[in-house]
Amino acid sequence: MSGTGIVADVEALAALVPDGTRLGVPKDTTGVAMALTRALVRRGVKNLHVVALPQSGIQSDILIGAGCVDTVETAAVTLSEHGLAPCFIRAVKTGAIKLKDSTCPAIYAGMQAGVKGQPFVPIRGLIGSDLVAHRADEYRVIDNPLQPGDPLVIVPAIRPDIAVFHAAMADRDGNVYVGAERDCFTLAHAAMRCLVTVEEIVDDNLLADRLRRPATIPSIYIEAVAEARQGAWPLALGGSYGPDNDHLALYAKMAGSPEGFVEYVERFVMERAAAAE
Amino acid sequence: MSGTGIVADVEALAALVPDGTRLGVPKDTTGVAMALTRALVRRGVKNLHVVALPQSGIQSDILIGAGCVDTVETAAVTLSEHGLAPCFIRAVKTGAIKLKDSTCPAIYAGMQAGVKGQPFVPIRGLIGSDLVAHRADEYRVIDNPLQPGDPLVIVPAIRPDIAVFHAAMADRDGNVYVGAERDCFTLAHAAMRCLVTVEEIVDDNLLADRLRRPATIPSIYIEAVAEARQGAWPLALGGSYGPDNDHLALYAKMAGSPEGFVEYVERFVMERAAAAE
Amino acid sequence: MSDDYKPEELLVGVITRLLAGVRHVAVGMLSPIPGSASLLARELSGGEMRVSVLGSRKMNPWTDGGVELFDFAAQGRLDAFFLSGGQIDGQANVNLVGIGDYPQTKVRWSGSFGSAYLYFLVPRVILFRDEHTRRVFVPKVDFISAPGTSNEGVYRPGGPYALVTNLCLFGFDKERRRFRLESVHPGHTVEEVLDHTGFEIDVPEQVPTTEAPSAEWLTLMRGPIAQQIAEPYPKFAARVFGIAEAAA
Amino acid sequence: MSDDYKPEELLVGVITRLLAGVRHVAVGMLSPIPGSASLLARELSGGEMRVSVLGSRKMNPWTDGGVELFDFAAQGRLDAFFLSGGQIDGQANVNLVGIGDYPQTKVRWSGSFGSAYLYFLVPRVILFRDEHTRRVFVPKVDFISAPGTSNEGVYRPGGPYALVTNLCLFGFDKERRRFRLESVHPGHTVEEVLDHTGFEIDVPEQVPTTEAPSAEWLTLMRGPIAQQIAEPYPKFAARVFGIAEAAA
Repeated sequence: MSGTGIVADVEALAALVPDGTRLGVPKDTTGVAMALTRALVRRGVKNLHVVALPQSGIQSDILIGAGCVDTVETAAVTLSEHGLAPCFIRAVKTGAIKLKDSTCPAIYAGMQAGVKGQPFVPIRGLIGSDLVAHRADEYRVIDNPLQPGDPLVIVPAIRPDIAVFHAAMADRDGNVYVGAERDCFTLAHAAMRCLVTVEEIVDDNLLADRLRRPATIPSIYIEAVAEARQGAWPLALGGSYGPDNDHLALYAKMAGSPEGFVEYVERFVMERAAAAE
Repeated sequence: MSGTGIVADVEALAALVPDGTRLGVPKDTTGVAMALTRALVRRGVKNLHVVALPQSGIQSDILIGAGCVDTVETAAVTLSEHGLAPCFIRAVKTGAIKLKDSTCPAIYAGMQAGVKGQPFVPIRGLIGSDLVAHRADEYRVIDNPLQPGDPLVIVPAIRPDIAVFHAAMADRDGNVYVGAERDCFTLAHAAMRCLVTVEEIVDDNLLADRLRRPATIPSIYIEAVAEARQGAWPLALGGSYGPDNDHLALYAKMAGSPEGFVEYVERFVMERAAAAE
Repeated sequence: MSDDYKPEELLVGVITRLLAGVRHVAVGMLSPIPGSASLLARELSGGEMRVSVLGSRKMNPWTDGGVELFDFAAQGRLDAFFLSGGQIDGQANVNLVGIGDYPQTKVRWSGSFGSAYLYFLVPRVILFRDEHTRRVFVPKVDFISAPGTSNEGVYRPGGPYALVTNLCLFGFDKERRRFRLESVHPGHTVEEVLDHTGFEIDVPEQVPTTEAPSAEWLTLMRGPIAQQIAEPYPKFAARVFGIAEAAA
Repeated sequence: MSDDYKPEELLVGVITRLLAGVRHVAVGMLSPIPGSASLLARELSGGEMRVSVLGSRKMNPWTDGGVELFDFAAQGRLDAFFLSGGQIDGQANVNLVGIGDYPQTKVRWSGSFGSAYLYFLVPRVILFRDEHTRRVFVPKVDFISAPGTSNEGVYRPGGPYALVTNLCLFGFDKERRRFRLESVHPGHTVEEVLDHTGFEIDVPEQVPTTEAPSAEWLTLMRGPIAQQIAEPYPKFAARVFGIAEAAA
């Protein structure tokens, strides 16, 4: 890697995501790269293995509905106050996607183990849950070596091939300011590669900014950055803008039927040129 | 716990540290509570088990020299550019303290496991090191349950009884801004109790400050805070002041002999009234 | 006691009583009733109780990412939390995944969220479901997101403490692994509860009527609590407590 | 080649050559010579190589606490690092703890720092010690802070790559678990190396003289590199490269 690239737009970022990528994404409130997600649909990416930290919403639902997804690894897929995720639900019922159902703390712990380069992590809870029964090849119950008679679940480390998220700003060296969204650190550190969209690319070095430095992911983890104004829309970007609840309600309604979803994609994904993103 | 207390001074904080405490402390550059350390010597605390994240300097050396320490758990004790830590070295040679020698990443991993409430953590490296041989009751080599034939060291979780550090500011609710010193998060989260000194207590709520919030430890982890101007002296406080190298050199010289150390304590620890701290 | 209260206000009162003595309670997403109860309990504690409300801007102390709440719970710092379930059975097993054979369930919900962890680690997990039907309260859940009980030897400081529904309040007996009917809400009967519950429960000879919220509590709910809960839940605050959405 | 250089400049040149092709090198505390070499290697890479210098304000990308460097290394992102030792033996075992029976050693040093981890995980660990004596280079270390080699099956992408001293450059043969004399610095001899080394080494028939830094490299060292290294190491930059301390 020879320094972080600042690329032209989300189409250029989307071109860096191969089919079959294990894609790490954040929860709805953390800064979801929605503009990039639409570009991925436009580019027609296939067979994504989406791993959500720790859950996902409209992002996964659109990718699933558009046929981009092979596997979903998550604690939940939900449109939250706008209801269940319609494409996800349909895909589960038809068996169109593989499920790796999990629980938030197991995904966090697994990804933190990935950050640390350790092979697995022992965690409390989970014993007796069907989440463990259905992932018995990964989630093993072992006896605590330090205290025999104390069963524990171990969770394998998670290192996504690529993490994608949206943040407030990056500088020209590729350092990315994420503010209070600490989960972006976990994603960027855990993933093999990291692609980021930002509201704004600034001229000053963020690591030299005493107040912003503690919430800045250094460029050593970032492969490429693209500017994408309102790049989390219709979701929120903490500290910048809230969710577009009218649009999310519209999505929930339209995606409620396969035909409605096709129309949604036509209107809000395909016709949105890169320039508009 | 009924909210964080703002106490009068470092003597009041020192009174909250019982003899025999397993005391978590940060490395020299992270914000060492030196004023509180002097107050602990004045209060005559005994049998401390110091656990350093991941190493320590003049703080541990003074506590050891003053007879406050029973056990040192650390990757190193050093005065860095000012040389070896004289009281530590003497105490090792006379067997006056118990040693739990470790390596930086094992202490970090152990304390992060403590943060997560997990009993242990598997880490890479260490196999064949005498650090493991001499702590065989704690550092065990196990076979990776997910991939037999892959030996791994497991490190028990570390949860200090009390963590102490010095930071730039706290607000009246007891939220503590630590800037770039992320190790303070690990200490505060891992410890059962946390006592903090700060340069300044501010009126505005730090969690409501968009720029400072990401680097603020919420009061739910903080038992008590005291204002202590120049509270890290003679060490540095990142973003506020550098180390007093002349004084550190003086310490290294005086502490080089037991008599010199006694004189140092008299002049720079005992005679420094709480008001002066 | 007041006769003039909404069903939601009764439930807020029930849950508030279950939180007595708690140091820190956390409220998950989409939980305005548990949220209001937690805020009322804090008010009654003189501010000693800590309340964190996921989804709130102001009542959210976390600064270390989404994992922090789970770590906090695993360390034993969190005393109370709320769970719900698409299905809940008589052993307090919770199903948040779906109905039918996994993975291709014929009904699918969002997923298990943090249930499989917090149910083990938080001493007072309060189950809350305001649809008391045999569709929800089943003999055996189709998928165990989080088990209600564990075998001996499993580290489990936490578990089910109570189940609050629109009809009644259950306690949970960990030894017997069964729910016990504690009280039936005003206007409802034991028979109604039995009719709508798909699993066996313990019913004492005398089942009290659930205590209605006092006038004092209602005043607090409709005053400071309504103002506070309106920040994360403006629509709920407007509908139940009648305060203008703009007040948030 | 220039005849007019300081011993430190020779060592900087030697280490710079060892860093060819590295993506990211990290420099520990109190390491001005490895630091200067890393910065020169970056300069020669056209800025492609990343260099992080512990103790530097400006050349320090880390924002996630002291653990970040170790995590970064464990993930395989760090290609080169430097270690030293109070004792180093012929199997490249490193002792940073002390001399005599542990724990009550008769000589005690600071401690093992990150050695027991990074030595396993960083592909090119460059051992650097500018006191080439039998006191340092012993047959067997009294305490293994970090072992030079591991048994088969142990996860170990990293390990000793070279040992640089004030007299010579050693390579390390992982199969044979022995150091091999690569070159002897100008003004020194193979006999001198053997006299001052307490462990057995492989000595080829022809041992070249260590290449002196070129005039071009010396110009870079005394120019941009001196300016950069003066930030964390003002005294070193002043003494070796002759730039004013204030320049930092």
